[in-house]
Amino acid sequence: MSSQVDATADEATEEMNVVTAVKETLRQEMHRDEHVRLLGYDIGPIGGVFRATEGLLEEFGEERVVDTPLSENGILGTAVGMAMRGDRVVPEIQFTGFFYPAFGQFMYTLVKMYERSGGNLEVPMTVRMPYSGGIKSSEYHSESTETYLVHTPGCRVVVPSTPYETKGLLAASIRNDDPVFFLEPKKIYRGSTEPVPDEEYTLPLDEARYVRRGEDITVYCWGAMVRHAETAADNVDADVEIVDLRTLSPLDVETILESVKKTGRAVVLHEARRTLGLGAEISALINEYALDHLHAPIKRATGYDVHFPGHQIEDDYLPDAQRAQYAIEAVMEYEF
Amino acid sequence: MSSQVDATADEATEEMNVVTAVKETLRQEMHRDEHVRLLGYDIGPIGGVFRATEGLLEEFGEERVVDTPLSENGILGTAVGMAMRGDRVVPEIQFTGFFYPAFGQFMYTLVKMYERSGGNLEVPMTVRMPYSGGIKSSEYHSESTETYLVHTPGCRVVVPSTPYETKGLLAASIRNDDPVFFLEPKKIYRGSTEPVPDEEYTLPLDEARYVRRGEDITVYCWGAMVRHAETAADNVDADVEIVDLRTLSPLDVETILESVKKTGRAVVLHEARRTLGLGAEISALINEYALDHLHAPIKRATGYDVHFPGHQIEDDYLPDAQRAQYAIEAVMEYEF
Amino acid sequence: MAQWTERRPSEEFYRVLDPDGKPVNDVPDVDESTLRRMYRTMVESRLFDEKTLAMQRRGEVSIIARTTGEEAVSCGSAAALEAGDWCFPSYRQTPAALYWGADKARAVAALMGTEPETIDEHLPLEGEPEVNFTPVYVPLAVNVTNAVGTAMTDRFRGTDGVSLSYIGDGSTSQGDFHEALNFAGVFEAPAVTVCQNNQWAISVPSHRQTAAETIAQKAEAHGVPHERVDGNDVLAVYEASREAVDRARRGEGPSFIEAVTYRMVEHNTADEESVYRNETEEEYWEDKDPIDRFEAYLLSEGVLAVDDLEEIREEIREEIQEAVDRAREVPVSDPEEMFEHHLHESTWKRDHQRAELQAERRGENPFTDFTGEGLQ
Amino acid sequence: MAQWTERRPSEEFYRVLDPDGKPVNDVPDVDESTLRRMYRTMVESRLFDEKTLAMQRRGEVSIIARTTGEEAVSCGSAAALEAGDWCFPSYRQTPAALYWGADKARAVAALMGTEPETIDEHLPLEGEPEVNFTPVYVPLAVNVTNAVGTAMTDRFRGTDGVSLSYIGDGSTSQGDFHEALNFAGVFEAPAVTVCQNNQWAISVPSHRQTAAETIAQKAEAHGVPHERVDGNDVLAVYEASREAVDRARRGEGPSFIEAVTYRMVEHNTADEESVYRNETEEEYWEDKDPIDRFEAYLLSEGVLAVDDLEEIREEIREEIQEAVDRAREVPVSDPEEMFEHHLHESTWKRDHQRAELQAERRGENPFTDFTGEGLQ
Ligand SMILES: Cc1ncc(C[n+]2csc(CCOP(=O)(O)OP(=O)(O)O)c2C)c(N)n1
Ligand SMILES: Cc1ncc(C[n+]2csc(CCOP(=O)(O)OP(=O)(O)O)c2C)c(N)n1
Ligand SMILES: [Mg+2]
Ligand SMILES: [Mg+2]
Repeated sequence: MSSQVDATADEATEEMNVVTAVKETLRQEMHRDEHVRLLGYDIGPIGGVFRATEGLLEEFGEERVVDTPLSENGILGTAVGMAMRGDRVVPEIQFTGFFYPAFGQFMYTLVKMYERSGGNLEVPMTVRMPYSGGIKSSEYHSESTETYLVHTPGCRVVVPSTPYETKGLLAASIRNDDPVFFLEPKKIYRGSTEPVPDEEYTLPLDEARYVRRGEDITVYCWGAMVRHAETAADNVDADVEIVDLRTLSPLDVETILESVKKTGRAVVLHEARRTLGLGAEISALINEYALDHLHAPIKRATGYDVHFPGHQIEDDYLPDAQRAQYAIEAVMEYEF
Repeated sequence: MSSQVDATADEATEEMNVVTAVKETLRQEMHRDEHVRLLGYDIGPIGGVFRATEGLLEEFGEERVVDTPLSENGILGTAVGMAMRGDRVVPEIQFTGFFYPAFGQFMYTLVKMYERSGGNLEVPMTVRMPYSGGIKSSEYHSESTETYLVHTPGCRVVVPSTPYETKGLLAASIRNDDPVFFLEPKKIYRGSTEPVPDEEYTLPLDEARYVRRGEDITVYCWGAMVRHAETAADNVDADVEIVDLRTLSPLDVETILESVKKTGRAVVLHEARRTLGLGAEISALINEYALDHLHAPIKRATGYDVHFPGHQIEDDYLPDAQRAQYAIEAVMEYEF
Repeated sequence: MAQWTERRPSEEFYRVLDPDGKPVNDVPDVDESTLRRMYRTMVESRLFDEKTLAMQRRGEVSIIARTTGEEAVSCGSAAALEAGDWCFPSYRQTPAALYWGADKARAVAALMGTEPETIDEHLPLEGEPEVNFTPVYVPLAVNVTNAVGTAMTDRFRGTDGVSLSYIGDGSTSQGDFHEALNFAGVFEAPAVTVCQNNQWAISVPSHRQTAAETIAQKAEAHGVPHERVDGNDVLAVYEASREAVDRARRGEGPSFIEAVTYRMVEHNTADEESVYRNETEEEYWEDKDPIDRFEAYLLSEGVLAVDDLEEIREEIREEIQEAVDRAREVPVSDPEEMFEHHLHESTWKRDHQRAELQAERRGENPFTDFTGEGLQ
Repeated sequence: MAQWTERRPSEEFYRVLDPDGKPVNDVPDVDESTLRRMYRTMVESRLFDEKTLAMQRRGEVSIIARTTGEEAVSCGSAAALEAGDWCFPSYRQTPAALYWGADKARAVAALMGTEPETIDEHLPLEGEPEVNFTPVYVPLAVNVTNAVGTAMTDRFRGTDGVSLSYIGDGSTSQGDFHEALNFAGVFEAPAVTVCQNNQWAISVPSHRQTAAETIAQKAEAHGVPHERVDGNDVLAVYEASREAVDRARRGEGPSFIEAVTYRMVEHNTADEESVYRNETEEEYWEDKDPIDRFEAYLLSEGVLAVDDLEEIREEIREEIQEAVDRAREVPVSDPEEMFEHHLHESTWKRDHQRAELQAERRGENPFTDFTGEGLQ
């Protein structure tokens, strides 16, 4: 089951972009719970390379906003210790592409301690990582690395697609007792704003969101791809349903199946490479549990199976509204 | 296209198990090419914890069989340098579960140097890793970690399923100019033997192998799962085709599609966790390119989405002939 | 390049008792009951190893890694902790856990491959543990980083807890170790790291792990105070650890201790040490057995009498046997426990896969759900 | 915990020239043409930074990280190499490449985001490079490990090549750095590692990276000889590097050099350094500019005349302009190049995905293959 949550009209709101929503949510959560502690390099005086923690060092002091040495594995490994000790740690990894040196602590302790200890030690943690492409930066600054996380049990993976979603999902992640990877699509950090309630609120961490309802075909997407799905939906001659997965792990399989059983056609849209990108899992699930509802093959409109290219040709790698539209049209036109 | 290669009857052969085939192939390749250099901890005097390099230190000396300090990342990172310098390096990672600390060098240099240098620097390398479960060992000694590798461009992933295959695939891997991960299923290291030609030979690194032909249903599998597929095929009331993928990356998509287009039904059998296990990709590919040949959903008979459990209940985690048989029967019985 | 040929570690280290148990330095001020507790712990660990080795030979437990010959290191250092502190063992620190009263039955059950949930259910922990022990870490070196993390939190909170972690000589070649010590140094974390340098990492000798003269000096890289002690002298280990722990508790930051000892036996029961090391080396170390040494000292001081020795051993043997009996009564783990404690709430996939496993165990086909609505 | 408040690195280091260019130690024996080549390289790097910064401001290149103020480090060390050696730069070693005659047009094209294949096609390398330069490494510290690897091969083969790699002060907090130095020590690899300690890692000051007094002492952990030099004194860097390189070439193993310098400018063009550091600090270092210092020395020695200075700059400016012009003529990369150089042979997926991209670029639907037989 899944639900569309809206800011109701009479609430006090503020116009925000995604990066401001991150910062304001961190501030709110740090006021709410003194055990929330931020960790990462460059998160102090400059407030992170994207300014998502700007001002928090001054406000909370350097015991709460901990600027660390340059070691992703050290950050994750000490964060696990802090969480075991009762902190709610929010480490930042500067870019998803710099997560790899931390893979040891990720696999051995972060996702494992709770299980290994038979539930006796908890690791509440929200690892924030600026995620995905579109900002024409250099190598390792544009990757979508969710497969490495989603294939691994013991953690949640969350991707917001709007400022409103950002606040509710980030607050929920910080309050959640599991390790959560909170992937922030850089492309939409500053692109557009929307009114975000001043009040605290949380959104569920296991429910996809219907961005729009439709009868003919489902587009599964998340993060910065959602707006491309919307543009494509506007431009095609079909009644498109758009599902924003929001939580890549655990997957909201119920909503995934519910939608495609109704529409009978599906496209997955993601920036990650295609082979074993999350589109593969969605396609396989539909095959397993909804095959006889399917009127056409599922197409994956994704990045290609290559290293993320240089910025001159980045736009040729990245899926966009046009690529989404092609996939929708191809699937719509298919006849058995 | 794919081919069944057989040892012809008039060749000189020796009865070998998988681990002996590994050792003899290493020896043969080291004699053939002085640039082949082995690297890893405990590979010297004891010849590795599985004795796969036994005797090679004595035979080739410690410049060719390099026993290293205890650092997987150091092993992979120095191996990349050696390969850049013209060596054909064969690093050993003691168990797939200990690969994670090396993820930085894996992503940043091993799979990337050839592309990053525009093809000017090559990294010919065969990373040997004892792989998968079934030997009732402790944590991190039983994992099937191919998803992390297969999702990553710039390397090949190979899994042998018999002693004969081991020799041909390992020789081909060492001679190949790309980085290759050679995953050795521990469960079948010593279980059974077969005659292996004394002569040098190689097998292709991008062709699946038909283990047996059948008309009703295809089982895709590799490594230690192949023999379970065979037992299941013997026990069900259906004409089963078994495809041993051999090379998990790049996938032999042609053979995958060719088989299912004929049989119309498919099961994937693997030890790795199901979510984003390789079964997801195979299912998605079939959905994309062979959907109207399909008479039933594709089922994934796999490990569960959990950390590999303790050895008391390992057998409940691991797929076996019985689980394969259930999957085959469920898919055979399905009617639209 | 360093060879496999024998090389003995330098004896430039701090020592209280010589190998015959004679004091060569000031003896630290430790009360008699603590001395007896240390001695008892070391013997208990040794006998526990003997027992579980026998069980391994009978196939009752899968693989074990003995602490034999290295008991003084984690016994002496863990004894320096106080209630409320944290301890992060790897697989060769049985004495640390025993010193703080670990339930041996739970330890045996774990070696038998029982899932932690089953152990918790059938051999529940009694009361709150005085010192917080993490589960034994199998992956090397990563525990040190976690321990620096708990220490950082203590530092940030201004509380006075101390975190102690252990690492083998081989494992100091891992980047994790350095990253952890670097964080500890920068944040002046109350973290004490003890390297149990037993001269070998499986088949690789300590002098092939590093070109540094000592493991202790590795801490120079991080501005962390370090000390090198005779790891077969429980009093030397205790004294160095006590100083380090006290300093940490006073807010004076981390320390690193190299305790020089020897793995008197195989790496683990899958290993064959005779292939890569020789008997003269083993004999050299046999004379330095940490239990013999401490026993000699305690006898000479009158803390123990000769008659006590066999009595203590007998008592421990009975305790161990009782623990083994209790462990044997724990039923084999329920396979469904593999699904436990991944996330705090259940998920669609978990429910469906658990149902698959249940069906399979009932002898029913687990793959008949083609709608996602669950098995019928 | 260390604060952000200003702290100056200790001046306990080896120095040949004081900040005014006066010798305070024996001047190494370097011929005049080499001295001029070093000087020219440093100026060239500085002017190259200026030019590409201007291009960045116009949006012609995406992000750049300048070497301004740090030229002496990689210039002086790379000058110690010889033909056939290997060099592993990170992104702040423009002088090393320029010293060995790197084609500036290729460098500009790379900054413009051109794929390496396009650069190779339109600005092919002329002749074999004397020193083997790897591509610039963006991920930190991993180049050091690769360099130790090439050095190990040289050691095992008994050849006399040397591998030189660079690392920033911040990056010495990464485990890779320690793992690499440890391997270098154990295998006595002919690997020279230079830490370009410019006091900052983006916004984090060097004294918050580590509690060690110096970065040089980190090598103690690995038994690797180390030296700390004034990194704004190209002759000091050269001399220390020369010694290290010669020792390596003679089979005497690795070395580590900390060169103390200062990032006189922003981290990169996305950074705003005024937020986290102050002007007094910047002024302190302005007086220590490595080019001014060396220039003063060369003028006083008569190696250069005042009249030469502007002439050299003019000549370099022209060269740079010409390089930029050549780079601008390189066409935008063909998008299909993203599929190049992943594996040595093509694959089913590569062929199919390349066809998809081609279709998309022709304005055709790339998703119409439902059989796997390719787009029609
Ligand atoms: C990350 C990792 N790599 C490899 C292993 C396999 N392994 C287990 S023990 C061991 C040797 C450890 O040597 P040392 O650190 O000296 O500890 P000791 O066994 O001597 O106590 C190895 C390589 C592991 N457990 N974890
Ligand atoms: C593994 C990795 N983590 C993070 C980054 C992002 N990053 C780029 S430069 C930099 C600071 C490096 O500082 P330092 O090593 O002192 O070198 P400097 O920039 O001062 O030359 C960071 C964090 C990266 N490139 N690679
Ligand atoms: Mg050891
Ligand atoms: Mg720096």
